[in-house]
Amino acid sequence: MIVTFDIIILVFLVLAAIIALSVKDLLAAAMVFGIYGFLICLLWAEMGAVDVAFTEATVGAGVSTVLIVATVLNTRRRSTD
Amino acid sequence: MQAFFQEAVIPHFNFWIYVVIMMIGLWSVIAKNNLVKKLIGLSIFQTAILLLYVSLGVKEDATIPVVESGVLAAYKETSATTDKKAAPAIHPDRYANPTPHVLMLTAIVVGVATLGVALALTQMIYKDFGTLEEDEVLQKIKALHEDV
Amino acid sequence: MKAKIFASIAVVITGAILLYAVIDFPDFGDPGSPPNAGVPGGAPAASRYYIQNTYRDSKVPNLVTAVLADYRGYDTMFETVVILTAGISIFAILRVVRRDDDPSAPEPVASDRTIDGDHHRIIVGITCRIAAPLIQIFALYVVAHGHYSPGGGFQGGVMLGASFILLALSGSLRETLARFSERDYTRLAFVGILIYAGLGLLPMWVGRNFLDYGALSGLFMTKGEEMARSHSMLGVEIGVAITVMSIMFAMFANLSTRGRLQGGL
Amino acid sequence: MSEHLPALVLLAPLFGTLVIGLFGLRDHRVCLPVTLSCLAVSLFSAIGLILRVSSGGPVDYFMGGWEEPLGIGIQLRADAINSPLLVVIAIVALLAAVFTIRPAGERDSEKTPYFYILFLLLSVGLFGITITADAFNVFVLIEVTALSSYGLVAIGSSKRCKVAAFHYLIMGTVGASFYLLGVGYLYLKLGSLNMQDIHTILASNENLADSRAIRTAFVFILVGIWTKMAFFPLHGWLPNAYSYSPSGSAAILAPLVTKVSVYVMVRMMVSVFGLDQLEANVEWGHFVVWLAVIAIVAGSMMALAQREIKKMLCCLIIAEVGYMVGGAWLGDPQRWGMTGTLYHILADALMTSCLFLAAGVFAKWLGAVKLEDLSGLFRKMPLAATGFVIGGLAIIGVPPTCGFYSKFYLIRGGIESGQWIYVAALIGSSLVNAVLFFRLFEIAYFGKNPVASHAHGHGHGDDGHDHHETPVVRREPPLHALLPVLVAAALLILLGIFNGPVVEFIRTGLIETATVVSTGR
Repeated sequence: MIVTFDIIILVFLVLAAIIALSVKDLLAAAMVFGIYGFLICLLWAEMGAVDVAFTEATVGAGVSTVLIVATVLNTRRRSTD
Repeated sequence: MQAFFQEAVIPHFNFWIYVVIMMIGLWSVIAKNNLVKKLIGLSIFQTAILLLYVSLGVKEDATIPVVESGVLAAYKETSATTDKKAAPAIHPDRYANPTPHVLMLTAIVVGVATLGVALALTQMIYKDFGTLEEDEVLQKIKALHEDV
Repeated sequence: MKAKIFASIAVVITGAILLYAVIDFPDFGDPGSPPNAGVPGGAPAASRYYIQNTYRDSKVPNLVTAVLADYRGYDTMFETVVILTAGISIFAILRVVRRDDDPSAPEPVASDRTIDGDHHRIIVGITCRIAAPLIQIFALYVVAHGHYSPGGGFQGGVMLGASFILLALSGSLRETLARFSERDYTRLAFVGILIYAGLGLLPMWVGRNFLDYGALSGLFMTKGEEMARSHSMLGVEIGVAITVMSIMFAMFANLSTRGRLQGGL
Repeated sequence: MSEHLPALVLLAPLFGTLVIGLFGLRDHRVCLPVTLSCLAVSLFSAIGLILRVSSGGPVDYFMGGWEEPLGIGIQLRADAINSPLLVVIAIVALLAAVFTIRPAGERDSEKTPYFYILFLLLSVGLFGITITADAFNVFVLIEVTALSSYGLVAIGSSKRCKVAAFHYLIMGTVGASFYLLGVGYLYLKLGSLNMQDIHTILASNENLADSRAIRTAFVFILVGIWTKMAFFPLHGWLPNAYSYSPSGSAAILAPLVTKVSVYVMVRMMVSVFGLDQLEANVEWGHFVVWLAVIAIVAGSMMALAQREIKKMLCCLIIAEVGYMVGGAWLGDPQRWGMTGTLYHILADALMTSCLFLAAGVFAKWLGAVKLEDLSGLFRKMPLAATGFVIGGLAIIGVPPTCGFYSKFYLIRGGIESGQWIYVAALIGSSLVNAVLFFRLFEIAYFGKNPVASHAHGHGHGDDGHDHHETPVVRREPPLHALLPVLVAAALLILLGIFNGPVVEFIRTGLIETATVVSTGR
């Protein structure tokens, strides 16, 4: 556990969450959500939770993003909010 | 003010941020109109809870919860001489707490399962109503109701 | 607008309650906090028991794997069941089956893309075809080596599923389905749970509790109960990996084609 | 084998899903027999558990044999509070399964095996929630239940059921996450997840129980569970989800999911936080009873406004949840309120089952969706109508049905604790129910227009299969649809007649649990 690293990732995490929820292009939102997943994976690794980090890297940053992208491509890309 | 920061914010920094992330997620679940946006918010909401749990298992100066081979060798030596129930040689503060990690593995998997089902529902709603915006879906349902 | 005001009120109230409690939390990184050490004056926390005794009980150095598959194996079984439930729910919601006597069913898509003959995709497609087996081998390593290093059934299973997803994304879904068909993955999803629950059921024959792997030393021909636990954990992780792999690919296949399993992204 | 009964209750349906998954997808004829036999095994195990509990006290079962020290493994525990509920879950699931038998000649759907798999997974989840003694395990099983119920709601072909399922999913996930958050707060203060262990620690440290984190934990667990049980301000998902789902799904979802959530709340109050602890904070109890009163009034008012049978029944569920939450929080020293709640969980599960099964029968064989569609019901289906009437009388609270006795115990608790407003709400709601159902009975008995099966649906999946406008005098549904209704009605009367022993069993067990736990095992 390294506190500086911890704080930096946490700040980026909040930023990524806000961006993912505020962009109007859903494909971009899905991508930023992938970034969010990857950042949180880094955070787990930094906190010593390696198994959780591994799972988050495969599930959170990988499969979840792919599923959202699949849905967005099959529906509509623009959103009003 | 500085005392407050010293006592309440700095040692609990992770816990403050987890509340912030959780509230961002919760706000978008309720307020966002687009169904996919709602689901992204829901996922962020769930990861905030993971952040709480994993932060609980952190110990200062501890390593990852995998026992190293050197420690294992020492452990074998002590346990060979004494009986099985004797005090173990592995120091508990040396490793991060594994319990929250196990719980959160479960929660991550539950999260992706929920997301998958929700996306399937979103696609069906789009197929039936031709839109992903919640207010438009509700309007069309109302129209459907009045037709009958 | 109404939703936004309501959301803001709800968030402010919830956030206030949460922040009200944060002050009461143990310090971040404190080894003596209740989850890490137990309540002062009380019995030591379960996590302390895990760290000290896992190796004695099951000869598994990775504490997370041991707790996941053995001490709290019942949770993990239902976690796998959650994945299965999600997969089945997606089939139930989304899957469109074409029946010959049903005129409303969708027509089969005539132009199903393959990577051959599509110049834009050929480099990506071939590269991913080469990469997929390597990913799968690494995933098998992750499953098998979960006792000694980070990893295990979930991670390995998701990676195995991801290798098929990669094939379907870069090449065509039809070719991937020819290798890993709908019938296969639905069956395998249940086989995985069957391995897990069946392995848990075996100890009940000799009068031990469900999931008490120590009773399986006869089956695995090990000397003590510890190694029997270790081997059973591997079996259980393999079951988890099979289910997770199947359902992850099934989710992608259904979501990317709106349940038709034709065309793809 | 008898020591494995707690595990057997939920392993039987789990292995049933595997059998259906491996063989039933090919051959759909496998599904129903497997479902019925697995649920029968569960039923017998649950009855065996009741017998063991009544002879030898609570039955513990440690998964994986991890018994010592307490809290390292996962514990199952059957006691007087949950073993009757296990039996009722098995019975209701069995009745719903019998109801789903496909009538001869009806087209088989490709999704039939998926329906039965989800059905069995739902019952696995419900059994698991009921019997477990681990706070985190409850979360995992809540998610099993939730995901299978989203599938069951959305499996129909109507457009609206998808939207209803989506809202249900959002609310359900937020609720489950709040529950998880609450468990996290408990864990960070107490370092344990085992309910018994948590309670021992809480009872031994007095200042711990008053700390901010524990209070917040309690609040979040309650709010999460309330969302799951559709307690009044959080009820938004329920009416649409249950009324637009197919009848077979509604017959198991509506009676069980909310009741099991109420049980979780009771379990949290009795075995985790402890009744003594809660009684020390009387103002919380008063506050929740007020909320419950609002829920009862709101549920009854909404029920009055509904024009559709299923919607009306859903609103009644919301009012009934209000009864149970209020009863659990009355806090009278003799525990009549809590006993009444536990008895009412059983009674209400059977009542709702009876009414939803009957509504399913009417929707399927009469095409009746709105209240007026029931006109001439007694001439068309006298037997099914009798079952419906008994269900209605139970929900009004007419002796000798169990509805009367459960209200009797709840009112007794209300009087002993001096919560007059709760008593008034209960009686008022009974009057509203009486108005509602006697209006229905009037339509059904004296209705002028016996031919009412024409354009009615909003795209409902399973109604309106026959549109014969022939004025048939009597057209009972087939036996497999009629039988569950009548069995449920008979059970309502039986449970009412034998209320004495049941209540005695629950109450002694409850008082034992509350005292044994608070003195530290």
